[in-house]
Amino acid sequence: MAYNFHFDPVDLPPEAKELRQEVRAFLRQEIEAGTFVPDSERAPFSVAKAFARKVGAKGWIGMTWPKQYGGHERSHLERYVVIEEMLAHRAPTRAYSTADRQSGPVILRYGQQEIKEKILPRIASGELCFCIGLSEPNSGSDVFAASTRATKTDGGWLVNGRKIWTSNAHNSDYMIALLRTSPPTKENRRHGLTQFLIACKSPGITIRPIINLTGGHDFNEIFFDDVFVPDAHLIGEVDMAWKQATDELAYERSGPDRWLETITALTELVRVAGPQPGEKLAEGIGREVAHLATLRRMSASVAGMLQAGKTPAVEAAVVKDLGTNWEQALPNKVRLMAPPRGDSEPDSNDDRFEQALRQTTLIAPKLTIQGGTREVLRGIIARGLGLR
Amino acid sequence: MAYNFHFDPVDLPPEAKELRQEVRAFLRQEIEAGTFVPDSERAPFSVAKAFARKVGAKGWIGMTWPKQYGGHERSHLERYVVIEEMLAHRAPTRAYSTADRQSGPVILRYGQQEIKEKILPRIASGELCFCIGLSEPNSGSDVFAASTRATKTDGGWLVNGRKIWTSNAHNSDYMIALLRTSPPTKENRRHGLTQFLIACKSPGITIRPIINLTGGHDFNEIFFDDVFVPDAHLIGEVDMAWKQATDELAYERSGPDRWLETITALTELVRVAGPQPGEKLAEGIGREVAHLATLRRMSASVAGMLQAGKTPAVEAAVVKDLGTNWEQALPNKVRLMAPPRGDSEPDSNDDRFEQALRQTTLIAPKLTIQGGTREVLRGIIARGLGLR
Amino acid sequence: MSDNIIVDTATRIFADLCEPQTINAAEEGRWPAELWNALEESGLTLAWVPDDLGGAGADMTDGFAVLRVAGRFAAPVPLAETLMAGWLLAQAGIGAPPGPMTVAPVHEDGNIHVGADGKLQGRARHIPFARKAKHIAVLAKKSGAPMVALVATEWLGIREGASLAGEPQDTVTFDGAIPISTGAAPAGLDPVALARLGAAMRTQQMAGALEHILDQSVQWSLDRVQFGRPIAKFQAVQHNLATLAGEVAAAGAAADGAAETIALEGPASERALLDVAVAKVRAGEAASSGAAIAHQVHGAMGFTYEHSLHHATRRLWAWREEFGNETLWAERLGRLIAEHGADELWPFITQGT
Amino acid sequence: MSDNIIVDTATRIFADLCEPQTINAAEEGRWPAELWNALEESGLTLAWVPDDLGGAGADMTDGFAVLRVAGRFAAPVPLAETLMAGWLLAQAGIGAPPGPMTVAPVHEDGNIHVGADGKLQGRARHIPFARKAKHIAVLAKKSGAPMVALVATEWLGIREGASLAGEPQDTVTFDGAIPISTGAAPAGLDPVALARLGAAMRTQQMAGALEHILDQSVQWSLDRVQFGRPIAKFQAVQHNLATLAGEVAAAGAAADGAAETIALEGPASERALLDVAVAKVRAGEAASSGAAIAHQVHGAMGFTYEHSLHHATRRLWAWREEFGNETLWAERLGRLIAEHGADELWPFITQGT
Repeated sequence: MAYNFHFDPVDLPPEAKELRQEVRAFLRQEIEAGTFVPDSERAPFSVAKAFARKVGAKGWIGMTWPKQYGGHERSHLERYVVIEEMLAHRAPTRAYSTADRQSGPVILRYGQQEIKEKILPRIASGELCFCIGLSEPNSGSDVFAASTRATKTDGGWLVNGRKIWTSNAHNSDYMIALLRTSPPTKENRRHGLTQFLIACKSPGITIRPIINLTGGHDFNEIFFDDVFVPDAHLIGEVDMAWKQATDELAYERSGPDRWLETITALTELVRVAGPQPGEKLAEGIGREVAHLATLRRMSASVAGMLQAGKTPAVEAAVVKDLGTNWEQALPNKVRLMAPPRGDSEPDSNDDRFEQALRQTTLIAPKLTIQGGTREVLRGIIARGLGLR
Repeated sequence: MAYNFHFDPVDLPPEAKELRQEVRAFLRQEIEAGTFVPDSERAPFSVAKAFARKVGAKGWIGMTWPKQYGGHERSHLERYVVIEEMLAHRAPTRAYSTADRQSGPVILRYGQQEIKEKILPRIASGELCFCIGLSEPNSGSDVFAASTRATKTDGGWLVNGRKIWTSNAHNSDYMIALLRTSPPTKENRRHGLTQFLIACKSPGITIRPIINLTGGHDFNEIFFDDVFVPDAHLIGEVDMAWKQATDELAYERSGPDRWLETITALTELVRVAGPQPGEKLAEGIGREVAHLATLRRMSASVAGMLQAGKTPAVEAAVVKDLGTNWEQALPNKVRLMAPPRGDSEPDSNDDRFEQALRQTTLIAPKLTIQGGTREVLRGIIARGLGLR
Repeated sequence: MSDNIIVDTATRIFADLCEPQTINAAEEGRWPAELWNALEESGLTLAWVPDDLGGAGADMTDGFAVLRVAGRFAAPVPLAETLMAGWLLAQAGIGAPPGPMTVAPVHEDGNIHVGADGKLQGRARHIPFARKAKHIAVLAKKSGAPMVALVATEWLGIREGASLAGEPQDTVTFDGAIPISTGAAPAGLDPVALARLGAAMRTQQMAGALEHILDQSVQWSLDRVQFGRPIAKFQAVQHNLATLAGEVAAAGAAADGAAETIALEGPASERALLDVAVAKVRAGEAASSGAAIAHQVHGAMGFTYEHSLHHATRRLWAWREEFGNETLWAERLGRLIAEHGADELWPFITQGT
Repeated sequence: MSDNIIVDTATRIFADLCEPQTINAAEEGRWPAELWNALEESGLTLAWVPDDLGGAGADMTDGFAVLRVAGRFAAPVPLAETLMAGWLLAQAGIGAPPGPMTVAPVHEDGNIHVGADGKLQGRARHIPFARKAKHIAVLAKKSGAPMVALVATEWLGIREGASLAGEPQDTVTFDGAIPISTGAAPAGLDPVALARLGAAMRTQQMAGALEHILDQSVQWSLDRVQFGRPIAKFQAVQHNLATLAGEVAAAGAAADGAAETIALEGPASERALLDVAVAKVRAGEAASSGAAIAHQVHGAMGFTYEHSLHHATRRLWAWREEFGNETLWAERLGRLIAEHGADELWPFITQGT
């Protein structure tokens, strides 16, 4: 049977439900205290950094990791609830989210003991910010074409080359980079790449900002010029990164950040609509909420399957494909549903709807590109269906 | 510059505008006289046959062909107007439309003199019905994989094999078939196919009806068992059909039959909506009319370019791709726009809207398959853009 | 009874007795007696009737799971309708008779009355399988109070119609009919709540049919050779099937949500409205886009009557419309969200979980 | 003047003086003086002003064709607005001053009045390039009759705003402003008709921008190598670009229809409503889906500020909203169709041709 992937029913345990209330209370309090305004995209990094420490103090970073490394040994479902509340409140999570979601789990699984002990607790406390060095100028979707190389030297490795599209590198303490240590083999073009932990402040690293079309600075290009990386920073097996790369993606692909990025457009539309919208607007809102609620259920289901020890890799790709396509299309649908706003309307400096619509419209294009393009995801699903 | 295709402005000459009125008057008269009911899909073939002769008598078949072969030497734009009026009135054209659109032009261009003189006037009079023998069980979209073979024999050819999805074969007098006369060459996999004119009543032909999911009979499977085809029925050069196949497609691809197949769903929705529809319904109708009007302009533009001696092959593929996708999606959009119809509604035996919606919903799937699938068309456009 | 036993039983019965020919024959009006009898003997048809009223007394979730299987097989019998009728009768403490049943009304504006003389008045449109049912469970009103009535079909006026799938969909006139029995329905059980249950059931059937067309399309793409290779190897086909897989998964997840909530708290609650609306809207969209992809992948073959693809796709087209289409449910859902307001959107969606 | 000379002139000017850096600088507020001066010297900015009022007296279709080119180059100057202002002034027999202009109002519910004292009253939102314009051509009312007024911008209250493309889009307060000159507008020329002209102009610019992103995307796909070959060789990319090509062609055809009709009979007729509505709806849809495809093909590179793709796509997002978005025009169009009725749908669409 081709239909060989499955979304288990969702059943959040009582502790997750309680935790949700706790997170909400915390966030409401922080918003009221002015710690952040609910606009994660534009918060200054200093705000995000301070927020990370507070979240770390709450025990909400590295939640599922062993206590021995600063983790909290809580369930994936509890972690899921924290993440979706953070996103739904548009909290500034970017100083810790990459480390929490991707870098930390990789170090936990493949890192050397010394590094695990040294780094993981500092991630969990909200102290360290991570970025991921994957894409290169000549390898975008095709990560296995990476050519930035690490050459063995005394006590470590020398890195030379370039990475690009590295989000948040200018704010990060560490990067986990995928580097070429051997040429690919004929049998396996994915052979020869190795993961390393690199301190972003290492001598020989130059970071060039890449401004995006919203005028914001998130992407960077990173130049490596004889950057020394100690042996202890080798993560996993030399040349064998391709074996390590796949497991971790389920964490990354199905999270609420894959369908909540433009939710503010919908929320503000509901505000504009008021309690008794007309037939057209009510229908339009209902249609989008149906997608949102379904995506949420599927996303939570993947968290539950992870908790149950399953490896829902195809399911995660399905959630990301559906989720990013939906969140990408949402601002335009919202625009077309919105009541017309002509000269009879008052001007306003605080037009939350207009602001939300603009911001989400501008970021929409990247949503089906970052972290695995639509094309890559559909390829993964097709493979899951047995087509390739 | 990649944008290397172009739609000329449309300027229908006065004679075409007059002709439109003439055609409308004729059709109204025929409908009033009960010659046909506006429901082309379901008219019995006898009705279609009688209608073909009337249209032939009007001079509206083979309109652009030389008078010497029964044609009328009128412009492509005049022909265009006649065709779109026929379709818009859902007149039963199927006893002559294939011959008028495809088979006649092929015979005119590549047929032998004797055949042109014998066959074309009988097409133009509405006497002859044609079908096209292209697909085979193991070659659907890939027409150049055809394996039904014609072997040279004394005074003609012997045909053996099978054709499938042949529309209207059970009602046709002749078929133009694409047959294998040599194997393909290494350099050119399209080599080795030849076009023939075959009388459908020839000994050795067996026709098996294929009922479609609407319960209707349009498709057939055709078995050839040593069917003799005289030399005079060879069309064009032996083994060289691939050179002949491309030109004629512009005629076929951009016609109003590529975007008017489900128009009745929209028309009946406008009827249900009444003169003062609500906001939602008005918007929905307007959106579809915008597509319809644009498609019509593009389709007429291709007719004008044909008239001007151009070969708008890519433009024709664009019209068909846009047109068939639009007409395929239309019934579902109409369904979702329609006012709800619960228990408060009266029952009716003559619910035109409901009937139109059902019929168009059922036929929709075939619209992006027949006569060149969506995939084939997009490949043609991609080639036109220089991508392959 | 465990989930698995019930579902496995149903799967075995359908696999044995619901062949494509059976479905075609049913469209021509031949009652699939063998299939129906097997379902009835297994107790599946009265799964939602408590033991003490003569039924199997299964969990509602089991019944929903069986409907998923029935949808996968395009079962041409009123299994959903009989389940629903049994449930409705049980709400009023009425035992379920044997044989196929259906329910009325199916529309939210349903308007059937029990007169002072105990006779029914009213007409209901689009009643699935009415002419094949022995009995109809009717949700009516008597002096403004909801009332359930069991009526034998033989006394009713039936105007035959058919769904897009060729299944019976009839207009039933109740005027003057004398119920076999009647009982007061619990407060809150009105045609609106009944339509929610119906919508949740159809959503399960749709999810099953979608799973089936995904299987069928994947298999076809692996078998069908064009341009020298299986069409599964073309990127455009792969992307189409990946998209179909997403729609199938979404419909299934949404359907599960509605089923769980109704099993937990019945169809009358606000949360049932939320989850049923989400499910019928999302599954309806999946039905439309999913059926289109399956047909595109199947090409001309899928448009023939002899290929079985249309058993699933025509049902998907019919079911997306039954018990309220996407437009109707989206509007309900949008009004509910608007009432609660922007700041409650997220808490509202995450309620319960 | 022939079509070609005007269009060729415009193309040459833009190719020389409208580089990506010029467009970025304009977003930072630097006025592209060289570009504007060249356009003005060539007479293009007053193409729609008759000779006797000091303009170039070109055909309206020529002006529309120039806007197509301007859209292709994302020209960061109020060329459309100055053309439109010149046209509006000419309707009232007022000669056009040199320098950049814009028009007000842009909304159908625009509400600017000329008082008994000859002074203006009212406020207009979303006025493109107001702060960069020397003059504004205002369509106002005086005692209920339409009136055109020419006002110098320096006397007006301007609240700065920006479109999604980073172009000026300001709120202008006219209260108490004294016009340089006024003239009666012809009957039928109201904010509704004016918005039609504006919509037709934006549609041309959108069609041009779409042509550009198709070119850009095709070229990028041929140059960009992934998985060992140009991405143009992937079927998914080919299908995306084929779809984009269809959208581009449709937007262009629809835009041409609106331009022809307005050139023939002005913006006030019923047919102008039909053709402008068709154009703005269809081009708006093409803008949304076309820009999405162009970005998908370009990947991360297209999301950067340093790549020029956003010059076109951000303008497409802004323009689809200006002078009425798809929703507004679709509703107008639907009402028009409904008024005429089902049997007139086809004759109505084929009127004129």
